[in-house]
Amino acid sequence: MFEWIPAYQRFLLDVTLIDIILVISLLILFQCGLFSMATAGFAAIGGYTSALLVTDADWPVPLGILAAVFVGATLAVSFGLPVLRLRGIYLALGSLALAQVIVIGIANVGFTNGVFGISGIPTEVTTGWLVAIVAVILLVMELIHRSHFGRAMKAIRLDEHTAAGLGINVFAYRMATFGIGGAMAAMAGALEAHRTAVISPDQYDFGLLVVLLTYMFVGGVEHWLGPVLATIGFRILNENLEFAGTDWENFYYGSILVVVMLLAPDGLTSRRFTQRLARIFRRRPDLAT
Amino acid sequence: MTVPTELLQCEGVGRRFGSVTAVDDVTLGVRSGEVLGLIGPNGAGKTTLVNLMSAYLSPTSGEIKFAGESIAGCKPHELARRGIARTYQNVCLFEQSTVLDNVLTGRHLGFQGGLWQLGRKRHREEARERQLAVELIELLGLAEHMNEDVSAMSYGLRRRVEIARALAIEPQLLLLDEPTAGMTRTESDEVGRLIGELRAGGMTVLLIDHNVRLVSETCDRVAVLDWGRVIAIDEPAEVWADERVREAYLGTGESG
Amino acid sequence: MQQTINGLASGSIYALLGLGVTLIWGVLHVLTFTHAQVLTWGAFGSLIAINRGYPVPVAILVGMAVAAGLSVLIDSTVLEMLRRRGASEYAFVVATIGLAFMLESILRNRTRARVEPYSRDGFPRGPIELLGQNVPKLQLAVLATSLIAMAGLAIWLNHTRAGRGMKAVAYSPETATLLGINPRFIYAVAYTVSGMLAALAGVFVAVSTASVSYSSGDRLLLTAFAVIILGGMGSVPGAVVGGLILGVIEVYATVHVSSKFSEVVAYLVILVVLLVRPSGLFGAKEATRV
Amino acid sequence: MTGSQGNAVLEVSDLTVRYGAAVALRGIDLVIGEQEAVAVLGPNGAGKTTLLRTISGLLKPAAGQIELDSHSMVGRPAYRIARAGFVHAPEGRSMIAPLTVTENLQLGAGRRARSDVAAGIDEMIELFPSLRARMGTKAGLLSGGEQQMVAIARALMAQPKVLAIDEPSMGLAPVVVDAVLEALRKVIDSGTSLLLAEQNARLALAVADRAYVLVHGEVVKSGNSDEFGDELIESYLT
Repeated sequence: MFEWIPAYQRFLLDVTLIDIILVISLLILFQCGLFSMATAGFAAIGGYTSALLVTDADWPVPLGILAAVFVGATLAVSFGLPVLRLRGIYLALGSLALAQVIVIGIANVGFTNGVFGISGIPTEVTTGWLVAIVAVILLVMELIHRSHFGRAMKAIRLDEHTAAGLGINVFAYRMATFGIGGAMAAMAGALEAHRTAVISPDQYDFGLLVVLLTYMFVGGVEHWLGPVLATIGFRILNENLEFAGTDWENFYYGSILVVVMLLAPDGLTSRRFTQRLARIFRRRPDLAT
Repeated sequence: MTVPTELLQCEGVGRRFGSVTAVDDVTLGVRSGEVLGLIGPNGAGKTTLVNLMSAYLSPTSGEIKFAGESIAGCKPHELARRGIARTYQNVCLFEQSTVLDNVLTGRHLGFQGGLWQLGRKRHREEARERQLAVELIELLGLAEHMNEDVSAMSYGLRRRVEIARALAIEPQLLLLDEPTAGMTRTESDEVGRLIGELRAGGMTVLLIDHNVRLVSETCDRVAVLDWGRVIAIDEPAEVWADERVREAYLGTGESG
Repeated sequence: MQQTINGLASGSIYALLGLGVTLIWGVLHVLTFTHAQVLTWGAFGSLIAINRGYPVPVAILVGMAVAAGLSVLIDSTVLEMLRRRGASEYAFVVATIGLAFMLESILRNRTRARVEPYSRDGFPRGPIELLGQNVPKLQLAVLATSLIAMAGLAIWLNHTRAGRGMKAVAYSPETATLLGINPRFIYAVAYTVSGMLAALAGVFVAVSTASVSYSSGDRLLLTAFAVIILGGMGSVPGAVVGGLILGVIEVYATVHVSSKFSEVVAYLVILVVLLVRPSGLFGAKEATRV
Repeated sequence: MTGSQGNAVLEVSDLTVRYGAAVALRGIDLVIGEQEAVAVLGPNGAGKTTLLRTISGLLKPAAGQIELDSHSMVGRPAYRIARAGFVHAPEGRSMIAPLTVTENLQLGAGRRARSDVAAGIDEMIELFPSLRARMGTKAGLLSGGEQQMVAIARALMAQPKVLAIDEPSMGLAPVVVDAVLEALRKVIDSGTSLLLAEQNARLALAVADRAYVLVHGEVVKSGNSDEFGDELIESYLT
């Protein structure tokens, strides 16, 4: 379906689509007021679950991915019970500790082949799959956004105590989103494993999380469109920084983050920023006349 | 005369924070259909009592019953579902959202449909809830502010939005924590009239307020709290005449 | 005994790191992702001074000055602009991540990504006998210096005018302003102290490994975060105890379980502590409204 | 109006403050003389707090002049205005809760010498004897009345030229209010000028020499306290 795209561009598209799934898994939690840093851990769980099942137990790839989703959701819910007692920055750092335990654990046990990772994973995941999956996810995100579920999540994010006073079951919402977030991260991990054929623990390190966080916050957390656009934008940007062949790649990347935060502290799609932009553009014609 | 049934009962309710006793052995009933005033100096434990009644806090002693059933172990959202709505002393609105969004969020319990309910059915449900929210907004005289951002609104308007949102859950019992603080005289008179209308419609209301005139005019009975204890509960005129109330709360009458 | 001292020595480095991060969190409610870079820059500052032949104490002071200056520069430019815009704490997270990228990139280019040797000349060397054990003097020196720095910080925070001002600004910048305290000055002081502590840690890390590179600090940022969750965000004694515990745990886990698992054990301990005490060992319970 | 322009400690002229498009204060003129107590009265939302916050530098005026001892304060950061002698005890008493009463008072003392601070604290204990037993207590654990006393004492530690207090009676039992008013009278006698923002007009007029009535951000009436009869108070302030 997407074979007409040149191989390298298709590779970039695939990477971007998987990043989008990861970012959305982070965003859905954040929309419920949960700043969780466990995403990389769940992605690793998903990648290894599917990779091991498919390579060692000869499961078909789709089944392996489904198993990854199931394991991700189950683990997220069972970790969620204790971890969701934490609040704010403690939740962020506690979930980070959780992710570290998972990833370092994988790097140090036998059946995962330790730090060397797994190679020779069947690669059946095509661009078509990824596009379909991302489309479904974004559709669901939009449905949530437009329904009373989205309103309830926003209420929880803005003020969980008041939300509870209006009959919103804060705990149930948070458990559900934690589970969904875990499942999505695990799915992204599995898809990635079946795209590259090789996985190793170090690809799920802190760096991955940092990148995802910047996509989310630069895009803005009010609507899924912001983080999605930011993910695409940063991918294009990264490509061009690389082609510039500069050692200063990270410097430019970092300065873009700083500048964006100074211009739009709540992200590029936040109301505060778009309203400011609107004012600027409305003023333009006045100047011309 | 029949004994009025009590919708909410506090039996020997106490709440300590460390070594501080905020509410001490309070026995108090809110009768069905009445407007009960709760007054007392700041720090007397009024807000703590409301927090206990809405399950934000659990009592360290005693029991609270709503409609005859204990609320022990109840979460705030369950209590909202059972019919208790409240406003907050320091106005807790969802900031950077419109008036309509705030009130619609209060309609959360009214929605039945799942995420997959699509098309006309979903549209109809959304439209129905929106209509209810709009009616409440009009009732509170906020129609012209419907799509304004609450963060930019005045204190008095924000208080009214909060009341509309509390009414949106269609409660049996409404707990109002200082609803007229920060309002002008005309505005608080309007709130008084609204409480009267709600009462006429069968709603039970617990009203905390410092405005003695409002409390006198709108409340069937008044309870006075001092140092966490109920020192008087009776009809307004009787309560104002009580010597202990004059001493603990009214003082020399200057603060009217 | 030997292991405990090893653990305490590396733990005291962690504590120095954690103190810097916890101080900034306590006063500004900002989680500084630049901290590891500040540490590395401080270490390089001292390296340059050592290579030019300055005595070790002077070199350490140079490193501290570099780190403090860098921290204050970050605060008074980018962070001050964010504060003026009323940015959320997440904007600070992203901005400090961006700054960390920039700082690392600069160092990487200046050093051409090489690992530089860090001379141990002038630092205490050889073992000393203590309670029948041979203990490296360097470790004792690290431990002693760190403890002195921490004690100094504790006394300064609790018994001086500046310390009170810092607590006042941390609690309510507006009230502090109305009492004639300049919050921007207090922020600068907090960043100066935090940077100095980071540089001290950076020098110790460099001496212990006899090398320093642009990525020396990378792993340590996570360690610093681990220390402050363990001890409780914003708590000074928490950072000290958290750092020392983490150091000792890592050493014991390496010796008694396996070196591979030492990091996992440390994070597991953090998770367990958080589950028992959701705001760390010394953390104040997060204020809940209502 | 008293024509004490010559020895005015604080002089505010034609002050206008905006929040976005909304005008919060419009053309305010206000004078406080030496040892004078002035009340700013008005219903909630009339702009009393905005006025205090603007004079103390927390808000920037859109137009107008603020002079303290004939020095312009407009554009100065808030901490400098506090050091210059206009000390503002904000609404809600704003204790630094984790610090003790003594430490709160020391904070207020700013750059006074150590021995001088100790003497100042003794004076405050004399002014508010009920604080004596509470000096080592964390300020957050005090009762509302005690906190109000600490807030006033803390502001006085800076030896201000003008002490501005926002709603000192808010939420306090009348008995406690009496003690606070008594202390404020002593403060005036000791030579400090007072600027009092109060909703409760009768209380404020019991201390103040003169008063300004603020409605919707404008001064609608000003004069000596004895000119404010019951009817006048009724018409503007309930």
